[in-house]
Amino acid sequence: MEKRFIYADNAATTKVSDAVLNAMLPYFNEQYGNASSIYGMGRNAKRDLEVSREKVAKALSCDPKEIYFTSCGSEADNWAIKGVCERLAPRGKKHIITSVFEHHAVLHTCEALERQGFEVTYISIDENGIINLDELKNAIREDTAIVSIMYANNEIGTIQPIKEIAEICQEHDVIFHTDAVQAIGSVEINVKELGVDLLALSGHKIHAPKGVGALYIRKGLVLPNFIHGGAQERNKRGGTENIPAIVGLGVAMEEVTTGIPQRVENVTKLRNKLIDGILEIPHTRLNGDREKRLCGNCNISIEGIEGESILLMLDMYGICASSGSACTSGSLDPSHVMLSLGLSHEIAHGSVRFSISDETTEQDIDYILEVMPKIVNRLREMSPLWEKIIEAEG
Amino acid sequence: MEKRFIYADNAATTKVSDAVLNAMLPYFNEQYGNASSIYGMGRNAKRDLEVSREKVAKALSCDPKEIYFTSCGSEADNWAIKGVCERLAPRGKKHIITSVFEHHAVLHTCEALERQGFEVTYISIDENGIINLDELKNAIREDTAIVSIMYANNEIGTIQPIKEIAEICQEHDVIFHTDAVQAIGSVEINVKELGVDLLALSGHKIHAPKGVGALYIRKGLVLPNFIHGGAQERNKRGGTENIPAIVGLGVAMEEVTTGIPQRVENVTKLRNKLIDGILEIPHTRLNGDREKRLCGNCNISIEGIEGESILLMLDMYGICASSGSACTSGSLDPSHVMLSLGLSHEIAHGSVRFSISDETTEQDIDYILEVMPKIVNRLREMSPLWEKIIEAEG
Amino acid sequence: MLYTDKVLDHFTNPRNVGELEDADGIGEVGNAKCGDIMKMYIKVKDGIITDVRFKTFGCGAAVATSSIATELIVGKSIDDALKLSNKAVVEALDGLPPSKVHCSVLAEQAIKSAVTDYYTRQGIDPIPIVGEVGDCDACHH
Amino acid sequence: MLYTDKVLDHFTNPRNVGELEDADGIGEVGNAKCGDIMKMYIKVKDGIITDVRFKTFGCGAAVATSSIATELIVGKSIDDALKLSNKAVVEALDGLPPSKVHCSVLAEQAIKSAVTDYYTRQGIDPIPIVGEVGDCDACHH
Ligand SMILES: Cc1ncc(COP(=O)(O)O)c(C=O)c1O
Ligand SMILES: Cc1ncc(COP(=O)(O)O)c(C=O)c1O
Repeated sequence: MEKRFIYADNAATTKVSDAVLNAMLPYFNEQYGNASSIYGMGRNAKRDLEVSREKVAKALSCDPKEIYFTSCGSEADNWAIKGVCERLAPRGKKHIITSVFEHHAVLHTCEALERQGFEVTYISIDENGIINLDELKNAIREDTAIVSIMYANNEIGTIQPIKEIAEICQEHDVIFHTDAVQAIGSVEINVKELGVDLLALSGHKIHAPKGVGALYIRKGLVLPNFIHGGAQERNKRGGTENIPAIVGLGVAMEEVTTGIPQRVENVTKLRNKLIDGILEIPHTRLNGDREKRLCGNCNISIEGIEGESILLMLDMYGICASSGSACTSGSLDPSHVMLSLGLSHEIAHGSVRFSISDETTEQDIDYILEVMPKIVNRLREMSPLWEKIIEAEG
Repeated sequence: MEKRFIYADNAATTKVSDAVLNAMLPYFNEQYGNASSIYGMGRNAKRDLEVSREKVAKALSCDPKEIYFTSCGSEADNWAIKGVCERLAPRGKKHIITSVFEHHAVLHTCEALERQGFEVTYISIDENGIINLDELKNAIREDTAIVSIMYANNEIGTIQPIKEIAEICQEHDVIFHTDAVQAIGSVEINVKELGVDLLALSGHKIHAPKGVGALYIRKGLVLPNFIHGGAQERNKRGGTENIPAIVGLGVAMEEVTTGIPQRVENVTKLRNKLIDGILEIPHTRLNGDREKRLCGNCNISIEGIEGESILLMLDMYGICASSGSACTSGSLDPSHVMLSLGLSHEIAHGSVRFSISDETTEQDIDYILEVMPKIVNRLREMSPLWEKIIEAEG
Repeated sequence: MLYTDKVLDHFTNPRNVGELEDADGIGEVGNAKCGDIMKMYIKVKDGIITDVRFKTFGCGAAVATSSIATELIVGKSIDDALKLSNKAVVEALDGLPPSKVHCSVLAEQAIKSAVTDYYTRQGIDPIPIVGEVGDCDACHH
Repeated sequence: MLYTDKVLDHFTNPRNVGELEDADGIGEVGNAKCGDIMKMYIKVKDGIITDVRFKTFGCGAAVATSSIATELIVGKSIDDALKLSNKAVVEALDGLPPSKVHCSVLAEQAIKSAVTDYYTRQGIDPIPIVGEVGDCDACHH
């Protein structure tokens, strides 16, 4: 077996595509003007900035004036939630609804607001990783300022009923924010049809560079600024515009929102082969609903062994994968997402996530499927936990 | 006269240097791993992230653990000031001291805090654009949470007595933040000798890319997070690390803090030639102290004509310059910096800023000096205001 | 801030710039504080504006709106010139950035101001015809 | 999270992995909840640890610390083995990320646990010699 390099961690970050990189390059040292400058090079930067805004808007079916560029998905989430709360708190609205398995950009923001006197209700998910709609309905109160529910989960890839949630929020006249960082490019999104008020996205998950994101703010909704400063972004977000990255984001949004159905079909086929192949290993389980799931996501728990060891072994075989959110590695606890599914700690510890892209080939999948049983066997052989599991089975 | 292209707006933004760009490039589509990932590509990203942090720390003579990467100078300013205020408000410290001529990233942050119940004292500057130290001393109160004074002004380039300010703040046990976005590379900075608690910097002003900055937070000072999210930046700043930009910032910090005395001498010589040459045009004045001034800054008011027209004319000759802060163009009022110098509105409207770099040549200066009188004459000829000035002279 | 090619053209090559020694009416609006002053000279024969010149202190849009305004009224009757709206000026320039629309108002006012001066010199009360000539709102500091 | 080459080497090629059928002492520390379980087998002759094996469920650092710990105690006297501190384990691996230091504590405890079992089997009260064997603090959920 020849060693290959397979990047199967696209939910953590992605490779910048050739088209994106080529679009960006001139802005570093040729067209490097400040978009607020009056001379030709500045005017060109401004023009290209606005072209990119149009591309992002088109990809979401909204008005360019509803798109604000940020430095990342986390900033967009922070701005959306803190902004709405700051705005509505004086009217007595100090209640937030979110879900137990949000990304930390949302969860830690909510916790920070809790420390400032806001109350937060965390909606649970069912064993398939789908939000509990009745629980949401019951949680809405007179003083609810915002509902923030992610479009698709970053670890288990489950896609949430965003349109239904938006309808519930509209009925109750509550603002609805969705973290769509993982959903962009895998789901067709029309913010108007969806009825969301705020939507966050991030460049580096869709083959644009790291360090750029965007927040959709529905026309009519006025948020206080989050990063105060110059008159950039129509006075709403200070900081010299990051033109290369923003241009890259525009190109990427165009790329990944074109031909979604076909891409989803192709990637799903490969992904299913991967899931089925790994599930042939005994004592494994798929985490998250199999159907309502991002096409690239395969998250499986493997009993008796621990996730990080699996990743290090996969790395030896040239395979990049993840266990729990990449952002939270380094912590001792298994990921909050795994636990919120109702998994026991030991099973949560043994999860591995492959997130493939449309660049992944059938050979890549075959290679992973060849490697995985070897790794699992080797780790199980040295695992005292596995010993116990087998003993218990008798 | 042959038309040339001369970029003399380095205070607005800079060209990414070759060394910086070359250092960045591999991270877009070769070493694109998430620095939180466990596999080799992620570990390499993490390693290079920390190498960059060491470079930035070395350039400021501090510990790498005191450096936090941000998305821009504005974010660093926002974090520093809002962070200190959030932390100290519960202890009754709800007073902020800053100066009248700060960048909007500081001023608008202070104004936002004013709306939240903080009180802000704005220290004035003298006619040379230097902060009034006695006024500062007198302004400090029992409930002062933070003093924020910029290291060097972005429009008139005046360098402030930061060490003296830090001493005053230490005497009174008040936290001192300095916005050093414009000073990096033109002034040798040792944060420990200076005695500042917080210092903000931005990549795109020093030939690193747009979209990256850093905040120095003195060891022992604990700020609440500003962008909540993952465990990045030792749990202090969420968002997937922007490795290419951060690597670029490290290289740039190394480049621009090496050989400062020689570079300052060379650039100052050219800059002085530019100042003297333009001042030969009658009815002009230099804005800001001539000595305590960034080596690349030449800000001159030209009576009877308006800044934007000058810039458009300069652009026709291939010269990029600025009038007031690039960030605030698009507003009707002359810049707050010009007015804070005590200039009348009409003289403030007629200011032009050239900010040169060590790539600027003597020929560039000669060209600007050849072009400027033509532009001034042409605009004065069509200016009813100039007519009046001449009449008044008799 | 995005200027159209038309704006840049009128800024770079302003039409009818200068003074008219024997003007029949001279108007001036704006002020230095606000950053824009427009001075307009008209020559009138049989109710027709036969010649026009301007001098402007101000930004690119101020120069361009002055320039196009002179083009739009030369050869026109005073009545037609008075009908020139700032909107027409903006349209003739293929648009102006929102923050610069006030310059087009200033150009409209400059014409009215010159016509006012013309009527006053003729001993005719201009108010019933031209109305009060103000500055643009943005300039009311 | 940065593992040293030494850690990666011991993870990739763990030394003394497996069981000892005829072990004189077997210790187990940690728990699945915390994500790390170490099981250590020792063979003892004349107060010297003549052979040692381990089985570990856990992260890379858990495997590597187990592996290096077995190397550090094999051929040593029980007394010396008991002196092995988690610090020595970390040093032998050229360092561990801060969040993984608890694994080295676990390795230290695993040895103590095996020795405790050995003394118990010998009918000797282990407490005065080994002390109480706990888990690492990080694991006290
Ligand atoms: C003095 C000063 N502070 C802060 C900033 C803001 O930096 P950035 O554009 O990186 O947010 C700038 C530049 O725009 C500046 O000149
Ligand atoms: C669902 C989700 N939200 C938010 C983020 C944060 O995005 P960024 O890294 O751009 O801040 C991520 C990725 O890390 C994510 O997966």
